[in-house]
Amino acid sequence: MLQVPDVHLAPMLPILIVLAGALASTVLGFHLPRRALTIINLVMLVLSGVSMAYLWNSGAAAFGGSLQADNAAILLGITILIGSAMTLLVSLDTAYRARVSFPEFDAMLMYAVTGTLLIAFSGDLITMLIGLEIMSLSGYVLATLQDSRPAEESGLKYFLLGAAGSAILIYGIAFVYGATGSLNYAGIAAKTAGLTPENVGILVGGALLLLAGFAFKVALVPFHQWTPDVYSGAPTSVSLFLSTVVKVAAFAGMLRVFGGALQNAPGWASVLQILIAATLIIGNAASLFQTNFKRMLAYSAVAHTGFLALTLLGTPALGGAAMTYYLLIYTLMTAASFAIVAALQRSEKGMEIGDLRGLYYRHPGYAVALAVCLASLAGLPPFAGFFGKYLAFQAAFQNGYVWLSVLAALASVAALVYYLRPAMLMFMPDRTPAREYQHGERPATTFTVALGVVGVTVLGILPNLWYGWVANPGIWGALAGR
Amino acid sequence: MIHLMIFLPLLGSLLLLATPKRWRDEVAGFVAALTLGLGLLIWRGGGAEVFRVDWIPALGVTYSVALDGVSLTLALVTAFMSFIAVLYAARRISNPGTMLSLVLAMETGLLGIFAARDLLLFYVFFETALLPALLMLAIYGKPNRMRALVKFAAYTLFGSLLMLLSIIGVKAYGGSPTFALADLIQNPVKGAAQTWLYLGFLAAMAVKLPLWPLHAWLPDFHEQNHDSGVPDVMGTLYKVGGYGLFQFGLPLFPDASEQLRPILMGLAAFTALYAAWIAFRQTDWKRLIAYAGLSHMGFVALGVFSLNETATIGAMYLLAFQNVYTGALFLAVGMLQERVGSVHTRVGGVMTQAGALGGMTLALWFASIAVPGLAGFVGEFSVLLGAYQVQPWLAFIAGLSTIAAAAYALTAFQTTFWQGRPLGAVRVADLRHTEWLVLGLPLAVAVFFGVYSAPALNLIQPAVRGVLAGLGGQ
Amino acid sequence: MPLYLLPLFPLIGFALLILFPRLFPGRAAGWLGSATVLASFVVAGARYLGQTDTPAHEVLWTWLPNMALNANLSAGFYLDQLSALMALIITGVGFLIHVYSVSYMGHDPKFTRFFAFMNFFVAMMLILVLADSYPLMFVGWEGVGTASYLLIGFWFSGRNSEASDKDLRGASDREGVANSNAARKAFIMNRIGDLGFMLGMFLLFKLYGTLSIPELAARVPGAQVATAGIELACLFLLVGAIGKSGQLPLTTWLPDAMAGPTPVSALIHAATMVTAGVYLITRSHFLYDLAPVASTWVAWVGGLTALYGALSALNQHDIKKILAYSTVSQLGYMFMAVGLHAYSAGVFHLLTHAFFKALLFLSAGAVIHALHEEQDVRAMGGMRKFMPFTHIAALMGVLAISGIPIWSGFFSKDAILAAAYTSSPLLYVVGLGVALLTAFYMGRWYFLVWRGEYRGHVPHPHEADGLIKVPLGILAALATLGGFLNVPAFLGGGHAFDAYLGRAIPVHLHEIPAATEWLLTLLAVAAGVGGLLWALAEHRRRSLADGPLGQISSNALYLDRVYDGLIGAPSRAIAEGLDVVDRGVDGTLAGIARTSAAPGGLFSLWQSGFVRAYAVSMLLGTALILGYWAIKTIGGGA
Amino acid sequence: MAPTAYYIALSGLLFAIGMIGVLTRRTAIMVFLSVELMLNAANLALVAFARAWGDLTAQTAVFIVMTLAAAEVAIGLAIIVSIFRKRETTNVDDLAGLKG
Repeated sequence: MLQVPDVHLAPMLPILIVLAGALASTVLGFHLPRRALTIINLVMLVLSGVSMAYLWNSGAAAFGGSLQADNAAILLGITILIGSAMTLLVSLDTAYRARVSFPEFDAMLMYAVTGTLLIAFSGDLITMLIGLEIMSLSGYVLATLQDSRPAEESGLKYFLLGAAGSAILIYGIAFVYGATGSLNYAGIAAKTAGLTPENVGILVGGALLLLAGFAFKVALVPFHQWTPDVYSGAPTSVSLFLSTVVKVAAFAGMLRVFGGALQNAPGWASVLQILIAATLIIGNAASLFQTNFKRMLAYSAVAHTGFLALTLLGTPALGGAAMTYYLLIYTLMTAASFAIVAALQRSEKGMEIGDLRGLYYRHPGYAVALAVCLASLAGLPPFAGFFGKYLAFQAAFQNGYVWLSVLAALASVAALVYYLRPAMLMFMPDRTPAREYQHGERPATTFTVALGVVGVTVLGILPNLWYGWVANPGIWGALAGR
Repeated sequence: MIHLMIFLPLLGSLLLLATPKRWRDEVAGFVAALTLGLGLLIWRGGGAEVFRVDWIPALGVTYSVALDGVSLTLALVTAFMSFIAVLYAARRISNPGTMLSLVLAMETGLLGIFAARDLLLFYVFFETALLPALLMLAIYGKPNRMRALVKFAAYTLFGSLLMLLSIIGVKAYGGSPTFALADLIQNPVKGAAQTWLYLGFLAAMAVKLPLWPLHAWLPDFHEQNHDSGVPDVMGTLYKVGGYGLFQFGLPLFPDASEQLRPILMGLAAFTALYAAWIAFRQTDWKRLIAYAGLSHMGFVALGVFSLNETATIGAMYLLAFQNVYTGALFLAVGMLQERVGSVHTRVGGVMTQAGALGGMTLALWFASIAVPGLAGFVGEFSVLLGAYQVQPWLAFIAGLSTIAAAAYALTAFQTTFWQGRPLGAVRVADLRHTEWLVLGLPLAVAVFFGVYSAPALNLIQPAVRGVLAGLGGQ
Repeated sequence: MPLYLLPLFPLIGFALLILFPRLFPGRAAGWLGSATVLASFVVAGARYLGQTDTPAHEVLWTWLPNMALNANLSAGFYLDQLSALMALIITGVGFLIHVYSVSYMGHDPKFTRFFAFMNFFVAMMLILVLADSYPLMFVGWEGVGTASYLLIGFWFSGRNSEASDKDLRGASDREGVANSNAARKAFIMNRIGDLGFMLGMFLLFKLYGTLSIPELAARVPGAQVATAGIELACLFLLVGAIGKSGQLPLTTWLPDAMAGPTPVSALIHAATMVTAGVYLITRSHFLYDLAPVASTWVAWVGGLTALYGALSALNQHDIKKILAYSTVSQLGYMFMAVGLHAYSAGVFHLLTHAFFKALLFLSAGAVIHALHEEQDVRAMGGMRKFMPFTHIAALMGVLAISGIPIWSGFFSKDAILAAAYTSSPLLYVVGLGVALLTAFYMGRWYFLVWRGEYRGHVPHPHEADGLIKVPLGILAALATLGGFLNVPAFLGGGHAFDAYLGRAIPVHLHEIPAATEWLLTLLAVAAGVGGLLWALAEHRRRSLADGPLGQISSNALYLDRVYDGLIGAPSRAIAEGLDVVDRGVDGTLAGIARTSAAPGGLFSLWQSGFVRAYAVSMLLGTALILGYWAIKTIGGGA
Repeated sequence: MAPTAYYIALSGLLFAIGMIGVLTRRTAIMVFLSVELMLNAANLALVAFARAWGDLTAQTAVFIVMTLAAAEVAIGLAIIVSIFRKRETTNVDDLAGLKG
């Protein structure tokens, strides 16, 4: 019996628009200057955002539920779009200096964004896998794109480890399918209840393999080791992208898989809490020892993975909301920090922490902005990072993971120390000559930074602006098909 | 009006950034004075009742503020001392724009702490006030400030993050719909969980009191801060642990505070004596005053932990007014440093040439070591009296620190201001211009409230009675 | 006239003088200071004349939380016979000493400040005696301590701190250090006593729920309270009294306090402040009457201190130090009296002592002045030729303190000895012995200063001026005649003073046969006369400069060194140790932080840069997770 | 017909061999080929499970995975080649400049 494929274009619209941008960059790259492409792509991102707004509350789906444009997808998608737009804006100013000012840069970036959106909109494991691979493959290229030894090294490391990680993930998919006979999230969730004991075993195995695969993508210890090397080796604008958009997408995938499909599957949560604990300890402790600011941000990304993953341990209603809130804030503050590094660094190695001394007296605006971002990363109110952390703690705490939230609180103290040092150094008067890049017009970067800082501040004072959207428990109940 | 009072300093702080340099002093002074004036108006109007709107409805976080009783007293003192700090900073520090701006920003944080009637809002203000304090230290501190800074921030955050968990727990276990204090009290946590949550809450307050052994940040913080003593004034005001315990700790954790009373009182009494004793050895004025302040905080804690009405009233009285004279002492040290270029306590003979500076410092010291007739006495005496009713021996131990206090205060004073001036040392100028006000106004306050305590007592007493009545009688 | 005027006048004087010193050029400050005290004296006199049997109680405003019955404690003043008497002594003697100081301190650059502090002292002392509650009394209590601190340390940097001559400056600096140390010591030792006072108040509050004295007095007799509690409270109060009155064991500050200007010694450290302990115990008579053990302690503290003071005075060489130890000794007498519940006798001795000791100090001051700040009695002698008027006045004082009949000391000391005789023969013996010693050392003082040949360095010492002579004269008259206020019955008197005080304080009239009384009196007089004759004999032999007991007496029985060794040095060492520990706690915490962060360094090692090493962690991690799952599944299956 | 468990055991074996290959091989190409082995182990498992459930979705999924593997090869080889051009080696142990 032949079925008409369940094809609806509307739910795909946000993805298609971005894809169009990618294709346009690929094709027009021969004719147009990169700057023009970037602006086209920015427009595409905005259009994609508009289409998402249009899809809000429609609950549309396509391909028999393989593609879900539900509210969760839209919220995560908007976060992704914001991060992507910030990357593009920064690249406007810095790509040339970073020697990545090719049309390919834009093209790969937009392909990656397509992949990330696909993850956010995924309704089954295969869609998710396709998105993940598109994102990863583009990411490998982006990391290597700069013609330099560190970039190539980071690219190869990323690629080899990433490929292994993907393999593990796919193997996990196979097992989950083997246990439930379904690849669809809702189908899996529906079937987890009445499984035979041996199938439960297979399911747990699959879930754990999936966890390992995702742990690689989001950089949970001990799968995190690529992160510092890749982030510090890649051009700063690429690091920005990898540490924000890619991580958001990976978490989106985790949210869909673990918060939705495997919500009631046994086993993975107890393993996850061990991974989180290790991540919190190692990520924060290792950050304390960094002398390079960019690399410190890389480690801080690992540490934040720990906090973000806490939300997965919460009930979907609390945890999903917390994660979505935290992801946006995380994107804003991390992107702004990297943007400042990109603007002020002399080489793609980034800046040494000691070089920040006295920055306030040379670039007051950037210094204050960076201080705000760091304070927010450290979780100090009135900046939004505090609410992110608070929500993460609350999600874990209320679901019974008290010891883990205590550990997270203590880890935050260590985190404060390494964020505080650069932040305060900037304000200490200094008479030695400046060690950062002084020249250049940077309106786009400044705009990005301003966007991040204003976002972080406003969302810190009025968290409801974003949390009000994400807090509806109905959104997160729908993840499991209910 | 209450909102205006809380946020006016912050507005002023932002406004300063846009003000031409030559007008900054005046603008800052005007804003600080206006805030104080607003506070007085609120006081004349009988305080501000709880104002409540939802802030983050999805999380049950409300924006609830009130200024009454203890909080109004502390808010007024904060506004007053901020004004004094601005007054002195404007005179002492060249190009003081940043400092003034930070002082005002911090004032908002502090006023917010006192006004908040929502646990999460309290936390937000509690942490927000940290940032200007850190910046003051970073921008204006001395060479070893990074260490002091990290220590200060790490201790503070260590405590406050545990408090944050405890805040989450209080709402989760109690089942309250919001974080508003009134709702939380309606839905109390029962049993052993309450004790654990109290310990979490206590961690933050013990750091901020501070209480031994979580006090190590305090001496370094003051030692490394700017010589003028302006940041120290704000730092002193920031020691809000006693207030937090009183306003939130006691009502939310009544059983636990009852249960832990002897241990906590012991810790407090020990802190008082320990700090006073160590102060005796200090040769740096700032460290000395820091330890003296620590000793006072031991008294405050003793009063609050005792759950005795008289002692708690005394603790709040002491908490409020020690800000005045300890802060003024820091400024006096700033003046001393400006004149002799050192904050060492072995300068010698300053009073032979600067009589007024010496005299004012001495009078402030007397207030600090609780000589009757000055504000410190009312608080300290009530605390000891009340604590004695509960735990005589602990009151005795804390009482010993009054002897040690005389020893450290007078020794340092003597070796700095009395005795001979070294031959060939620079001539010391006496107080000038606004310096008279900077020391004189706090001293006047200290004298007034030492003699006539009724205005403050009328505010504090009903509030304390209300809280303690909530504990089911003492 | 309301009572608050009493302390208010001097307080206004203090405020004016300290805030606007420039308004009072020349001696104006002295006259203002004296005038305020005179005004207070007038008020005190008026209130005394208008006094009835019911004590006056005037409440001013509320002050301390919860410290009265069902109410906040008020600041208020209370005037009964005892406080009226004290007020008269303070303002009366105080006024005379103020006037004296106008001349005595006339050339001091800090003339104005001196009078400010003196006025402050008078105000505080008046608050002390007029207070209607213990906390308010404590205000005055610490207030006079503060004033005493300021005045002992009045010459805190020496009297030549601006001198350019190196030796002079060096000597001045040393003097400054000594003066400052003396002031600090006085304050700290007083604080020890104050803690006792405070603990006493706390315990009283615990027992009776109020600290207002009239309320307490009404409550104590009827309340069901364990005697041990009252005893303990009384002992606590005794500690306070000991601190303020320089009794054993907190006595060593008082001789050092002579570092202050002489009028200060006369007013504060002889006539008024140091008697506050006696006042406190008398004021708390309703407690001590119920506490026999504590009362015995009071009496014995007094007796031993009297002996200690007398022994220490025997071989002093400083003209003021002799008087200081004498003060310690005489205060011991008063304590002995009040400890034996002979409150009237104690207070009467307080009164006469105020007269004659102030007189002696002021005479000594006049001599010091005449000899240009010389204080060593060995460099004096024969002063009667140069200062005939002062000599007569001083002689009156010596006779009074030695207990020679018709002079005031005779009557007051006699009453105390009689009381001691009825209660405790042992104390009586001590008292009698001290009387002998007192007469001797005062005789020694007299002969060394006034008689014999002149050994001074100033060519022609001058007699004091009129401003000094007038107070001396008045005090000499009072010292001579004051005793007649309380002539005992067996001498044909009417116990006028006892009767007056008896309206406020219970007077325990002791029943001794007249014959015994005569015997006691004769013994006392014999002791006094004997002592003076002994001194005269030594004077004739010219061996008076070195008194009995030698070094032991000069060093005041080494009490100072014992304290420094037993308490001072150890507490300094502990402070040092704690400071090290505190920095160490810090270091330890930092160490812990470092150690706990050390794995961070390991993590950096782990991050080796080799991609295969990363793969190992990854795949090992996967394997571990799967292994965990396998074990769990097998375990679950089995 | 062989039970599904046999296929799964085989796939597990392949997966393990791939893992060991990743760990032991030094040449980037060989490491990469080991990863391909792991992917094929997953494919085998998918097909086996699909057969067990009598369902075609997983079979189609295998096609997608194969495509992904091909794409990975393209990108991976490009990266390896570009590195080889610069450094004349594909030994992954020579790439350890970023660490700490």
